[in-house]
This record gives sequence, C-alpha cells and structure tokens, in this order.
Amino acid sequence: MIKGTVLINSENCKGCELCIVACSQESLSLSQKINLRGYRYVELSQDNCTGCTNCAIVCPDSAITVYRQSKQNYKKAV
Amino acid sequence: MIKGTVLINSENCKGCELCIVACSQESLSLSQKINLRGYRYVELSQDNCTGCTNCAIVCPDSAITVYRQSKQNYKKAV
Amino acid sequence: MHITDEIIIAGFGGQGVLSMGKILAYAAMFENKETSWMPSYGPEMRGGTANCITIISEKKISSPVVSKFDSAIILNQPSLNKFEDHVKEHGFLFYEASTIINPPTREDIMIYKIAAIEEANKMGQKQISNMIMLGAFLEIKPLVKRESVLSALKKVLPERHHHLIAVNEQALLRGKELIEINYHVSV
Amino acid sequence: MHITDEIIIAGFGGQGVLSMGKILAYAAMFENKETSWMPSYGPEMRGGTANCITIISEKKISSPVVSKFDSAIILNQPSLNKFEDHVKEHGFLFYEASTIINPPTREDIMIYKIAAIEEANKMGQKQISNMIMLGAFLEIKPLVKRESVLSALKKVLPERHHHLIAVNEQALLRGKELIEINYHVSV
Amino acid sequence: MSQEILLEDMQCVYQKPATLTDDYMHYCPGCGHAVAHKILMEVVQEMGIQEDVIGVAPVGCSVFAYNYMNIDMQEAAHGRASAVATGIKRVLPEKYVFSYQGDGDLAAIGTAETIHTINRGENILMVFINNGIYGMTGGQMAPTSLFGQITSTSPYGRDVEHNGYPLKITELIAHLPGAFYVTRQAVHTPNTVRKFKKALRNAFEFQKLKKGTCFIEVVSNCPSGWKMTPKETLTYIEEKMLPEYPLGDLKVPAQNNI
Amino acid sequence: MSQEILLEDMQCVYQKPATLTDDYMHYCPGCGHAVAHKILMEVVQEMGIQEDVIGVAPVGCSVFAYNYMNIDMQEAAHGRASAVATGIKRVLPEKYVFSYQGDGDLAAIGTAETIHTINRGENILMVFINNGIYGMTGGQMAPTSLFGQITSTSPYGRDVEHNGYPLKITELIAHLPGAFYVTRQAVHTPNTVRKFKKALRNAFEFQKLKKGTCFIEVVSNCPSGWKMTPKETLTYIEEKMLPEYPLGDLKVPAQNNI
Amino acid sequence: MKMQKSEVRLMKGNEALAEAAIRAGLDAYFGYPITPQSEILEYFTEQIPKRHGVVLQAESEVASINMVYGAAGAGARVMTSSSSPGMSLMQEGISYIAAAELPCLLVNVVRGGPGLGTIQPSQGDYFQAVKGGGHGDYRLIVLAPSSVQEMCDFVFDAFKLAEKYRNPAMILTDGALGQMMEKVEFPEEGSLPHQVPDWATTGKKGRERNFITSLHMEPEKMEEINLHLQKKYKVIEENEVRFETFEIDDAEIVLVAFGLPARICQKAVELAREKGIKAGLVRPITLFPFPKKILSDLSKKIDHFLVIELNAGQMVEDVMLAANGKCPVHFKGRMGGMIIQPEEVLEEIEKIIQQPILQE
Amino acid sequence: MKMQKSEVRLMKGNEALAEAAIRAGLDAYFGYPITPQSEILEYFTEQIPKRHGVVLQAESEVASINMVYGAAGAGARVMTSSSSPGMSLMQEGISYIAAAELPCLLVNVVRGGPGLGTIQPSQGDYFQAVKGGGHGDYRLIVLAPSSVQEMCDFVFDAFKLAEKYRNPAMILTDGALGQMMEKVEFPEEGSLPHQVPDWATTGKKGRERNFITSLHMEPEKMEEINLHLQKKYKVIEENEVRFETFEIDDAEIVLVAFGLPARICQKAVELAREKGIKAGLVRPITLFPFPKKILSDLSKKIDHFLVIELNAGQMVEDVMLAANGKCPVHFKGRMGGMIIQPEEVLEEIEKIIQQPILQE
Ligand SMILES: Cc1ncc(C[n+]2csc(CCOP(=O)(O)OP(=O)(O)O)c2C)c(N)n1
Ligand SMILES: Cc1ncc(C[n+]2csc(CCOP(=O)(O)OP(=O)(O)O)c2C)c(N)n1
Ligand code: SF4
Ligand code: SF4
Ligand code: SF4
Ligand code: SF4
Ligand code: SF4
Ligand code: SF4
Ligand SMILES: [Mg+2]
Ligand SMILES: [Mg+2]
Repeated sequence: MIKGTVLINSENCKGCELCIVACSQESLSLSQKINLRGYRYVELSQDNCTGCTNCAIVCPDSAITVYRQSKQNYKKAV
Repeated sequence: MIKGTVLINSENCKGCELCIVACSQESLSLSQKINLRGYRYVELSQDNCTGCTNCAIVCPDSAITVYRQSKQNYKKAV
Repeated sequence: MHITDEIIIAGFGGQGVLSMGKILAYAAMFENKETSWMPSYGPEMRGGTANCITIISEKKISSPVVSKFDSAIILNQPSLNKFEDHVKEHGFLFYEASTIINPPTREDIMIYKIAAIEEANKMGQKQISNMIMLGAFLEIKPLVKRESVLSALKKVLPERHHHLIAVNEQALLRGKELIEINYHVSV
Repeated sequence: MHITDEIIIAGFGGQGVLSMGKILAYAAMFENKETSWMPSYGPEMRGGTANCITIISEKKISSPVVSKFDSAIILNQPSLNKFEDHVKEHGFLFYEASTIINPPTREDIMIYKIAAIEEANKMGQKQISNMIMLGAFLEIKPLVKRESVLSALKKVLPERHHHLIAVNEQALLRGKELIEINYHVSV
Repeated sequence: MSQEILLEDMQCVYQKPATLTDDYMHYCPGCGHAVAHKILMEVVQEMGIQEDVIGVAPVGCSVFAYNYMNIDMQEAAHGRASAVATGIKRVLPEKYVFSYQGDGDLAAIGTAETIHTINRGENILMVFINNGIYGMTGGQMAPTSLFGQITSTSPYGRDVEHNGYPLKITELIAHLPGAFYVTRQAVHTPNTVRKFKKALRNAFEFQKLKKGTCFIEVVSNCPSGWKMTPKETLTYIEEKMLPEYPLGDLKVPAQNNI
Repeated sequence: MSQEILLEDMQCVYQKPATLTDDYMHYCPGCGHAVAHKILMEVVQEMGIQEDVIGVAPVGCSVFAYNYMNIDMQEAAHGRASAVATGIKRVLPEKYVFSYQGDGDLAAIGTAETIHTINRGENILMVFINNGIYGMTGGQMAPTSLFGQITSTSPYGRDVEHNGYPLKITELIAHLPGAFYVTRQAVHTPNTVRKFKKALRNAFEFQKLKKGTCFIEVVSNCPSGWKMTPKETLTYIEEKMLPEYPLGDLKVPAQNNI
Repeated sequence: MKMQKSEVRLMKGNEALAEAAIRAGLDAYFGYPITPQSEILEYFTEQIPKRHGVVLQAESEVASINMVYGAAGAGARVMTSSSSPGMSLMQEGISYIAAAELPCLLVNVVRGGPGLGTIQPSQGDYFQAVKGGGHGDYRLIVLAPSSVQEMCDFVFDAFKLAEKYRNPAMILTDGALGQMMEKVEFPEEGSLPHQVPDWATTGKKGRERNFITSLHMEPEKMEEINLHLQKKYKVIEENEVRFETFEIDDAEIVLVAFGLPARICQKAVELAREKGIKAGLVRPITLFPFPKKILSDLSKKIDHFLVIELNAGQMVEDVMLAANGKCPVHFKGRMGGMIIQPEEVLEEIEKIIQQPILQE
Repeated sequence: MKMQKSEVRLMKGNEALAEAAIRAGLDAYFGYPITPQSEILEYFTEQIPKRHGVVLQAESEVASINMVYGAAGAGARVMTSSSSPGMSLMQEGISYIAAAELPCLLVNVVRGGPGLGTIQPSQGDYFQAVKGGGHGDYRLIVLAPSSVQEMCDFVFDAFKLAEKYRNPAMILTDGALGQMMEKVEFPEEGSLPHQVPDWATTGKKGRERNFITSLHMEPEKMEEINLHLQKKYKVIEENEVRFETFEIDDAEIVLVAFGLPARICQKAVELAREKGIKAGLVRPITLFPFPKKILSDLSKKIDHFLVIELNAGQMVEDVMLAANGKCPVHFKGRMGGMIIQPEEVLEEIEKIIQQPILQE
C-alpha cells in the first residue's frame, strides 16, 4: 500500500467534516480544540493515509495539502 | 350557388388589398378613388360574391360586413 | 422678404414631404445660410401623415420647432385642416389641388393652388409631384438658388436613384412654369 | 447606575448572542422601560461572528447604534479584540473564560471572567452557557427583574423549546452564583 | 340591382364585433395586429365574457390596444405585460386575464417576466405577436428576426455570429411545466385566422378551468417594417417566416385533462 | 515518526493552487462555492491561462470571488454577470471570459440576460451554482428550490400552485443553438469534483476555439440556508437535489466538432 | 392619525411594517429579497397564508413593481418593498405608476450606496425618492419614520394618502430602523376600510370600459396630464405637510434631520441645552411635501440651520431652498452605512456657534 | 475644445452624435432601440462594421448598461444611449458604474414623461441626470448641447472628462435635437487618443490582479469610498464648469436655460432688447458641475432670474440655490413634449418686469 500523509492548515479549517466523509481510510477526525475563528478543526488521527487526495479535493477551504511516497521511495521502503 | 354580398366601410378601408387576395371569386378590387385618409379603398366590383366571409375575416380594419341569402330566401330564389 | 423663412411641409407619408424639406435645407447649407430641418417623428407617422419644418435664415436659428409659419406647402386635406391656421398673417400657402377638396379660406395670406399630382401624371412620373410643388414654391419664394437645389437633390436622392435627377430637374421647371402661367404678375 | 445602559453582546454565531440581547430587551419592555435591540445583520454573519446592541433606558432612546458601551458581554476572542476598547470608562466587561485565551487588559473598567461554557458542560446542557452568562451579568447589573427575564424567555424561545425553560432558569441562577462565589463583595 | 335592395332578404353573416370600439385603428394598412385584435374580441364576444375579461397592452405598435378593445385594459411598461397581468390575476383570480405582446416586448426586454410568469403557471392567456421586427420604433431587429433579415439595425442582414440566433421563445417556454397550452398560429389567410380563433377559445376555456398559462404565438406581418406591400407580406410569411416558425400546437393537454 | 520526517521522502500531490489568493474565505463551513472556486482556479493554473482570463462575480454569496481568485475580475450587478461578461468579451475577444453566478442571480433576476447571452452564443463560460436557495440574503426561496422545500420565504414549503415549478434553466438553455456545451456537475464528492474539473477544462478549450457559450451548472449545497450540517447536505444533495437535477451532459458537441 | 391601538409588541421595524400592512387590509404584496429588508417579504410569506391577501415573491424588482402596477390598477391595496439597488431598478415602473395615478405603497429600506455598497443604514436615496429617480415630472408622497412605532403607523398614513390622491406613497426608511427591535403598538385590523375605486380595471360591467395608461401621443394632451399632476402635487403640498419640532421656540441654532438621525439630533439638542446652547430641532416627517414653511419662518429668526443626514448632503438643498439665504445652512453627514452619534452632532453645533457669523 | 475640423455636413443630431463617437475612437456601443434616439444605434450598425469598434443591440436597457460596465471595466472607450423610460431602467447600473469609477458616455435623448408619455422633446429628466436617479451619493458629469454641432462636439468633451475623472459622463439632450438636421463640422478621426488604463481588467499580466467592484462590506470603508468620490466631485466642480452668456453685462432680467430652450431664450432676449428691455441669458453647458458662481454673482446685481425649462421646474432649484435669496427667481416651463416659443418667453419677461418687485 502506498504511504501518504496530509498537512492541515488548522487555522483555515472550518470543521465542516467533508474531508472526513471523503476519506475511505477514516484517517481524519475532528479535534477537540478550536482555532482562533472558533472552529473545531480536522486532524490526521490514524497513520493509514494513502495520499489519495480525496479529502483535499473536497475541502472547500484548501486547508489540506497531501503528500505521497514517491514511486522511488515507495519501492525503497518495500 | 349561394348569393352573398359585402358592404365596405370605405372610410375605414386602408386599401391593403388583403381582402382581394382572400376572395377566391375575385369579386373585389381597388377603387381609383381615395378616401379622406388618402387611401384607395376596396369596392365590390363583380356581382358573384358568395358571402363566404373570407374577405371580411382577414380585413384588419373590420371594414367589410358580409351578407348572405338566408337558407329560406335562398330556397325561395331557387 | 424676411431674413428668416419658417416653412411647414405636410402631407401623406409617401408624398415626399420629408425630402422636400431636406432639399431646401441642403440647398440653404450650400449657400452658407443657417438652416434646420425638423421632422414629425415616431409612430405618429403610422397614421399616414408626415410633416417637417424647414427653417432657412441669415441668422442663427433659435427654435427648430415653431407653430406659426411663413410658408406652408400642404399636400393633403387633413394637413390643410391642421395647418391653415398656423400660417402667419401675410404668409404663403401652397396646396395640392389634386387631393384637397376643401380649399383654404383665409384671406390674409397668399394662396397658391398647384395641381402637381396631375402635372406629374401628365409627365408620366408619379413620384415627382413633390418636385413640381417645390419648383412652384421656389418661384414665389426664391430662398435658394436652382443650382443649390440640384446639388441638394444629389444629397437627398439615394445613389441608386441618381439617374432620376434630370427628371426631377424638369419637375422643378414645370413647377416654376405653373406659377408663371397662373400667377405671373400677381406677386 | 446610569438610567440608560447600552450593552454590546458579541460572540460566534450559535452562541446565543442575539437571543441574550432579545431577552434583555423583552424583559425591559415588560417593565415598561424603553428598549431597543439592534443586531449585526446580513452576510457579515457568514464570518461566523454575531453581535447585537441592546439598550435599556428610562428615557426615549435616540440612537440604537452606538459605538461606546456601558456593558459588554463577550463570548469569543475576535469579539474581545474588537470591542474591548469600546467599553466606556468605568464600564463593565463580562467575558467567556473557556474560549478567550488572551484576557482583556484594560484597567479603567470592571472585568468579570465567567467560565460559562465549562459550567454549562458540567450541567450537561451545552446550549445554556449564554444564560449562565446572562445570570452573571444581571447579578452585577440588575437592569431587569428575574420574573421579567423569565417572561422574556418565553417570548424568545420557540414554542417547541418551552420545556427547556426550567433548565434555562437554573442556568440564570448558576450565573448569579458564579458572581456570588467569585466576586461577591467586590461590587 | 342596388345593394340596398339586395340586402333586404339577406342576413348578415359577418360584421365587426361589438367588443371593438368605433375608434379608427392607427395600424398601417394590412397590419396583422389589427386582425389579431378583431379575432380576440370576436372570441370575447362569442363567449360572452366582455364583462369579465381584463387585457394588458404592451409597448409596441399595439400599445393603443385599449383604444380598440372595448374591455377593461391596462397598458404595461415595455416588456412587463405578463408581470402586470400577474398582478391583476392574483388579485382578481376569477376574471379572465390576457396579455398581448410583440416580439421585442415579450422575447427581448421582457424575457425574464415571460419565463417566470409561465414557470409559475399563472392562469392567464399570453398572446404573442411575432412579426420578426420592432414595428413601433421603426423596423429594428427583433430577437425573432430571421437569418439574414435586413432591418434598420441589421442593415447587412441578421448575422448569427454577431446578433445571435432567431429566438424560438415559444419552443422554449413549451418546456416549462407551467405552460398548459402552447400553440403557434397565424392571421394572414382566412384559414389561419379561423384556427387562431379556435386557439383563443381553447385558451379562455382552459383559463376558466384554472389550468395554468396558455400561450398563443401569432406569426404576423409588419408591412412597414419589412418594407413591403401588405400583399407581399403574405408571400414572405409563407416562404420565410413559416419555415422558421412552423404553425401548429407545441403543447396540448391530454384529452381528459380538459 | 513525526510528520516532518515523513515528508522528507514524500512528494506533494495536492495543494492549494497558486491561482487562489491567501485571503481567508468568508463562506460558511462546507459551502460548495469554495470548492467550485478552488477547482476553477486549479484549471486556470493547469492550463496556464491566469494572465488571459477575466472573471465576473455575481451578487450572491460568491460576490467576493474576486478576493479569492487571483485573476482580473469584475463584480457585476445582481443578475447581470453575463451581460458584463458580454461587454468584456466583445472588447477583448482573445481573452478567456467567464461568469460565475448563483441560482437567484442567473435564473431569477438575470433570466433575460442569461437567455440572450446564450442565444447570441457569446463565446464565454457561464458557471452556474445551483444551491436551490438565496444563500447570501439568508435562505429565501430560489427559482430552483425544490417542491415542498422550506425556506425563509416558503415557510410552509414551496407550493407549485403559488410559487411555480423548480426552474430547470439548464435544460431550457440547452435548447438554444448558441449553447455549445451544456453540462450539469456537482462538487460534493471527490468524484463529482473531478468531473467538474474536466468539464471546466472542456469549456475553456471550446472557448479558445470560439465555439460559443459553454454552460456548467454545479449542483451545490448551502448548509446555512438549508439549516443543515455540511455532512447532512451531502445526503440531501444525493436524495433530493440530484433526482430533480440529474448530473451529466445536456449538450455535447459532436465528436468532430471539437 | 388617531386609531384604536391594541397589544404592545417588541418587534423589528421591518416586521412591524409588514404586520401593520396586514392590519391595514393589504390585498397584495409583490417583492424580491434584498438585505436589509427581506424580513418584510418573509413576514408576509409566513403570515398572509394564515390571514388574508396575496403574497408573491417575484423574479426581480422590475417584475415586482410591474405586478404592483397591475394589482393597483385592478383596484387592490398593494405594496412592494426593497432596498437601494432594488429601488433603482423600479424607477421606470414607479414613473409609470405615478403617471397612471395608481395608489400604492413603496418601501425603501435604504442601505449605503452607491453601487452594491454596504447593507448598513443610509439616507443616500433622498434625491431619488423626493426629486424623482425615474423620468419625467412626478412626485411620490414620501414619509420618513424614525421609530419602529412609526414604521407601523406610517403604513396606515401612506395608504390613506396614496388612495386619497391616487398617487404612489413611499416610506423612506433605513437598514437600522428595519432591523432593530423596539416596542410597537398596533392599530386594530380593519380600521382602514378600502373600496375598489370606480376607475379600476375589474371588468367592464355596467359601465364604460376602464383603462390604465400613461401614454398620450399628442404633446398637448401630455402637457394637460402634467398640469393635472402638478396641480395635484400643489394640493398635497398645501394639505399634507407633516413635521415635528423640538425646543425651537428660543432656538438660535436649529437642527434639521429626518428618520433615525432626527432621534440622534434630539439627543444632541438635549446635550447642547445642558451646555447652555439654545439648540432646537425640526424633523420633516413628510419629505414630499417638504415642510418648507416652518423652515422658511424659522430662517428669519434663528442664526443657523444645521442639517444632519446619512448621506453627502441631499435634503440640505431643500432646507436651503426654504431658508432662501435668510440664514446660513450648515451640513454634516455620514456615509456608506455609518451612523452619526449625538456627541458628533454636538461637536458640530459647537463648531458652528463658535465661528463668527458671516452673512455672505 | 480646439480641434481640427473637417467636412461640413447636414445631419440629424442623433447621427451627428454617433458619427462623432466613431471619430472619437469609440471601442464599443451597446444599446436598445427607443424613440427618439434609435438613429444612434442604427447609425452605428450601419457604420461600425465598415469602420472600427463593436456595436451590439442588447436585449434591453438593463443589459446595455451592464455591458457598458463590463467593457468600460475592461478599459474600452464605450457608450450607450437611450431615452427617458430606458434611462430609468439603467439607474441601478449607472449607480454601479459611478461607484466603481468607470469612465463611459451615457446619452439621454429625453422625451416627455412621466410614464410612457410622449416621444416629443422634453427636459423632464434633469433631476434624474443631475441629482441622481440611482441610489446613493454619486454624480454624473452632465453636458447639455443646444445644437447639432454640439451634439457632435460634446461627445469628445464627454469622453475626455469621463476618462480624466474616471466618472460616467452624460449628454442630456432631447428629442428635437436628436431628430433635427443642422449643419455640423466634424473633428478629424483619431484626434482623441485613448490608452487602456492600468486599472482595467485586461488579464493579470505582469502586475497584481485588477478588480472592479463597488462592494465594501465595512461601512467605514464604504464611507472612505464616498469621501473619495465627494472629493473628486468637488475637483470637478472647481475645474470643469462650463456655461455661455448672452447680453448679461447690463441685464436687469437674466434668463437661465439649457439645451434647445437656451436658443429660444436667446431669441427672446433679442426680442426683448428690441423692446428696450434689458434682458440677458445664461446657458449652463455643464449641468453638473452647475455654473453656480456666475449665477450667484449675477444675483447680486440683477432684478430677476427667469428660468425656462421643458419641464415642471427642475433646474430652477439649482438656480435658486445659486441665487440664495439675493434676487427673485421665476420659472416658466412647458411639459409633455411641448416646446416653448420665443414669443412666449418674451411675454413672461414682460409680465415679470411689469409686476412690482417684492423682495419677500
Ligand atoms: C424601456 C423601453 N425601452 C424601449 C422602448 C421603445 N420601444 C417601444 S416599442 C419597442 C419594440 C416594439 O417591438 P415589438 O415588441 O416587437 O412590437 P411591434 O411594434 O413589432 O408590434 C421598443 C423598443 C420603450 N418604450 N421603453
Ligand atoms: C438588485 C438587487 N436585488 C436584490 C439583491 C439582494 N440579493 C443579494 S444576493 C441575492 C440572491 C442570492 O442568491 P443566489 O444568486 O442563489 O446566490 P447564493 O448566495 O445562493 O450563492 C439577492 C436577492 C441585490 N443585491 N440587488
Ligand atoms: S489523502 Fe486520502 S487517505 Fe489520506 S487522509 Fe486524505 S482522503 Fe484519507
Ligand atoms: S474539509 Fe477542509 S475545512 Fe472541512 S473539515 Fe476538512 S480540512 Fe477542515
Ligand atoms: S364574401 Fe367571399 S366571395 Fe364575397 S367578396 Fe368576400 S371573399 Fe369574395
Ligand atoms: S382588407 Fe379591409 S382594409 Fe384592406 S383593402 Fe380590404 S377592405 Fe380595405
Ligand atoms: S409598423 Fe408594422 S407592426 Fe406596426 S402598425 Fe405598422 S405594420 Fe403593424
Ligand atoms: S449562505 Fe449558503 S451559499 Fe452562502 S456561504 Fe453560507 S453555505 Fe455558502
Ligand atoms: Mg414585433
Ligand atoms: Mg443560490
């Protein structure tokens, strides 16, 4: 399985949870913390992200950046 | 053949000739005279009107009244 | 003669009413006179009548719309009914004999009866009756020169009708003659 | 105490900001006081913040929109940042301890820190933190009577939520207690 | 034999309807508006609804319709006849209400009102006189002007690249569920007039039954705007207009719906 | 293992496009407008046309689009975005021009401009965000609101008798010959977003080829107006909106047309 | 207007206005949402189905005003409402309505302009309302409330005046008055009877046909129509002027303000009086007809007028026309949705009375 | 404006205006037919395809004005034209254009109102043009030609001013000037160069993005915008006033008239002078900025102003504001499409000077 991860701009996140719905890996969840604008924001809560970008694609607020193990590195790792 | 005739309100006639086109009997024609509004108007020029009302139906200015021998009179006449 | 002449020309649409006024205005322009031409406009023309006011003047023209006229050229009955009273005292009224059954009745103006349509028919060119009328008018009121009128004609006639200029010139002359014949010493 | 009290209530949408203002206004009306309630309105609320100005007075109210306040009830950080400076000298500022990290710093006003959200959570009813805050406020500034507030509650709560009135009453009481515990002799 | 004598034993089979006033119509010779007015009023007369019908005149050549139709009428701002009709119908739901509009009025400036009136299914009749030109203002291009049609604002012919396509608003609105009965008629021959009359009658009957919007396009002529004699317009209608705007029903209610 | 370390041997596969500004978006949490903005700007970035594109923002929640899209933009009066776009395109025919409008803007007050812009086949892209409600003004009924939908101006549910039918403006304008490419998309799932992106790309390609108007409806959500959480809107879209507004192409150019 | 009042309620200005309209026997409302007045439409859509009348959300303001035309022409008691940009779109329709002499109520809950502007309160549409934003010479009867109570009361007044003179009447108010809640006491329903006028197009039954039009091809006829309208406006100016004064008897400086700012000015007058400044206030209630006479009379005995508006200076012209050079007229305005405060007005007063009077 | 002139032609006012626009380097025209100005659109549809630029017959006036907004925002030299009812429909768009500070030319060939009215000449839209028919505080630069020559010349002036101040300019004329033919001499084509302004939305190339808007959610910001606009208007008032005078040096009664009536008044002054009456004339050429100073100066030395308009009395208010009570201001108007005649004006003059002067 390809390894990925996401970086979340928690100040831009509005806690809409659409990314959570979009993630088939259930890697994301809402934090208990709230950001400066008063929103609970999303965190990567499981280390099973595949870097599929689904979460980022549906994120209205462009709060998610997605990284994926490059093919090369992936091979190395395996 | 049923006998008909038309009465033309020559002051309302604008000489558009649409009635002339509509009359398959060629009973109507444009007069050389002009009315007060400056239009040559239509006259019944042949005595072969059947009272079919076609001319009157298309007359934009309601200038034509059509009469037809009533069935009864028609019978009488025949 | 006034240094300003305010002329109303009125008749049915299609009688060349607007062109007559325009020709006068162009001719005046060619002579460096001041001039304005004001048509009746808009759907009122649906009714079938049209008119225009042409003013020719040595001085700047104030209003292009006036309600009293020095001259009136009237080509049909409704227009005569409407405008006869609007001719100034001692003004001039020209009317088309062929369409106007009830002639003007005023006695304080100069009245000219011109059978322009009849004449035009005689000349075999229905369209030029207005030029006959104009010729007559200019004979009595030489506001602009003949050459100017001819140049004006070229402006007003669409290019494709320029072959008709000679005919129109004849019509102007015929109008002049009609005055000479019927009214020569009277003015 | 002034015969007029101009109160700003500000926080996130959903914190019950507008209702708190309305309850005060209704209560004032029931006591035949003059009152006005002016919400922030329109899409500025998209940003997630909301505020309203409630004025309670013995006299006719001139402007429902003022920029200096006798009292401020502030439920989030952005609102504190925005409104702290707008409290009049010797005015009163109540703020929500649970969401406001950087507390107010002014020294010329009376400041009350209320952990209403925490208290509400403890009471098992998240929705009533605003009533706790209101209870605290009214303990310091008894602008209107408890009965009036309860009648007001009935007006502001939609019919279908009237079963929550008892809970809200408890919340008001809890707010009062918080003041008694933390600030009892200080005013 | 003089006509007078002849008339004695004849009966009148066609005359100007009493629902038209005695005013002289300002329309140009041969104009279809006048025919449409007359037929509309014939139907009102025959249905005996003169007292219960309220018409809305547009801005366009038929702006003076209220001078000719002997019924209560309102003259609407350019393009807004259907909004005005909506206003009337909503407060007088038991009356018959119709709007009467030209193609500039209904399909250019009034497009939004047209679409939304029909989309709401306002229970009115809309009569739409499509003469492919702005008659009243002197022959400018209309949304319905034909490909290549020369008008005073398309002097080189209507150019699709530049001016867009002849707008078939009737086809368009027929898709709206609020439209109950949509038909395209004409008034240039005795036969088309008879069909138009039938359509009008249908429309009023449907209105009585509160069926929703009935819409009758009338392909019409504008001798002045087209710069033709009235007779020539008949050929133009047949050869140019009807191929683009074919006559017939675009939407008819299912039999048992009526 | 901390994320930082992890990132070292990873590559970025998705990030905010540089064609979006750094401004914080004022949209409510989960609002489809924001997704649509982002995807539109992704396409502009990927096609490398940032310097050649001019957008027109409507009056509606997306009124501030010019704050977020890092391109030249104009903010149009309510309903007139397509007229404004026409003005721009006519004087700058070599630029890419798009309008971006809500359903109140495009399908209510702007209906006439919408129909006529498309009928002229203006060579622009129209993006139409259909959220079935007036978001900006606080959740009033839109022309596209569903049967029975409760809004602040249809508190008892949209009633066809009274308010008319949900207006399928996209179906309607697809009939206009000026419309070259008409499609209905959505942005509530990763897949629909990807298709929307493809549609945008098509539209800009067609514009380059001067094909006429391209029209993309986006079935979108309005959590605030619908009084739902963003998550709930996903179900609502699937269960209520899409049956009425099914996704897919309504008009695609013949293969060899492209 | 004396009228039996019932129930006191705390209500938003917009909602009070809508409730008042229902109680005034409104037959139909046509309107389109726009902040800060959408509550009017919303209130109607909620209440009218339970009570009486017609409410229709139109596709635009242009459609709304023309629906109003139709319904008013059919004899109904009818209204619309909007805010600045929407009102601009109605200008053609308003000119038609005025020309056809149809009674109806227009409500403009003004916001900061020009353009899309802001949604905050403003008085930037005074000229449009009072001088005529539409084409041609016509007048609206314009009432300017300054409290939620008046948002209610003036609905009754406006309908009465509109129907009395067959003229559109406008309530010119602002976003703050529309959005704020205050106490309001409503008149009983049914206290304003309405008869279908005999000129209305209700079907030609037992009479000559009625028609509603503003077209008159002959300029002579159109001039007649205009003379008739002007005569009517003169009668309205003579009979329907309304204003309020506060502390003007011994005033040396008189504030002039309408709507909400008039309340703020009243406060400023109080503050000024506390400082020993002889200030007073005139509040025009009808903007057309404008209370010219009282201002003209005052101009001869006071030192200064100070006009306060939430715009760049519009009514101030009417005050100057009334003063006609008899005393200086000063102006202070706020724009773009900003509301002026009593203290600011006081400052302005102090500035004026400190400067030497220079009769230019 | 000094400019090389060519060719003299006899032309309708509407056509002269259109020809002038083409020579002034018009990039785009958007408009909708309406009498009495359809010749403008017609002239463009005939000429532009043979020359340069864009012409588009829009579906309505609302569409036209918003197309103008778009094209002006894109940096084009652009215009529209209409007549009264159509101009009313443009009021929202005009307010937007003024607020977004877009230069463009608007032409209103006024006809008799209100409502559908007549198609005959009128000046009934003065208030709309000068005070603001749209919402909010904004100003158009308004030029009033009184001859066909000026119908041409003012097109150049209007574009120059519009672009100099980033402000819409209007030519306010009437049906008579539009329809009549007079001599006209045209400037050479290309004499008014035009550069695409750097604020225009032409594609974000090598610079920060440009955007055109009139929305500012914070009232503070919107007030700033308004203050900026007001400052600009002040500069325009200081620098761009234009008027003409005739025989005012020793005048005791001064006529004030704009547009065509100014010519009629000039004739009336001549007639009056022939009768030994010391009459003069001021003709405002710019209606905004209004020539206040000359009128104010005159008011101190003459006995009377007599304002002549083809309306019920609109500019007369600006004359009164200028006179500020220093001398009586009289008014005579014709309405509904009627044109006043020099003799009528003379009669009015005689009536005034015969009545005893009562300084009220
Ligand atoms: C707001 C407005 N714009 C334009 C006009 C000018 N105008 C009058 S009628 C008309 C169009 C007439 O065409 P159509 O609707 O097709 O009617 P027709 O005369 O052909 O029957 C126009 C543009 C107007 N009166 N009002
Ligand atoms: C002329 C005019 N009328 C009304 C409004 C108020 N208004 C602003 S946005 C809007 C509708 C917004 O709905 P929509 O177009 O669907 O956009 P959304 O907010 O849903 O994205 C309205 C009616 C306005 N600004 N201008
Ligand atoms: S990239 Fe894919 S797997 Fe990773 S968090 Fe996002 S949706 Fe889940
Ligand atoms: S989709 Fe974006 S804004 Fe929404 S919760 Fe996820 S990260 Fe936050
Ligand atoms: S009634 Fe028939 S036959 Fe007689 S004239 Fe008319 S068309 Fe001809
Ligand atoms: S159709 Fe009527 S108007 Fe035309 S010529 Fe015949 S009678 Fe005359
Ligand atoms: S202009 Fe055309 S539509 Fe109008 S009356 Fe004449 S023929 Fe009929
Ligand atoms: S109101 Fe609706 S459309 Fe507007 S930002 Fe919020 S969710 Fe989006
Ligand atoms: Mg037509
Ligand atoms: Mg929407």
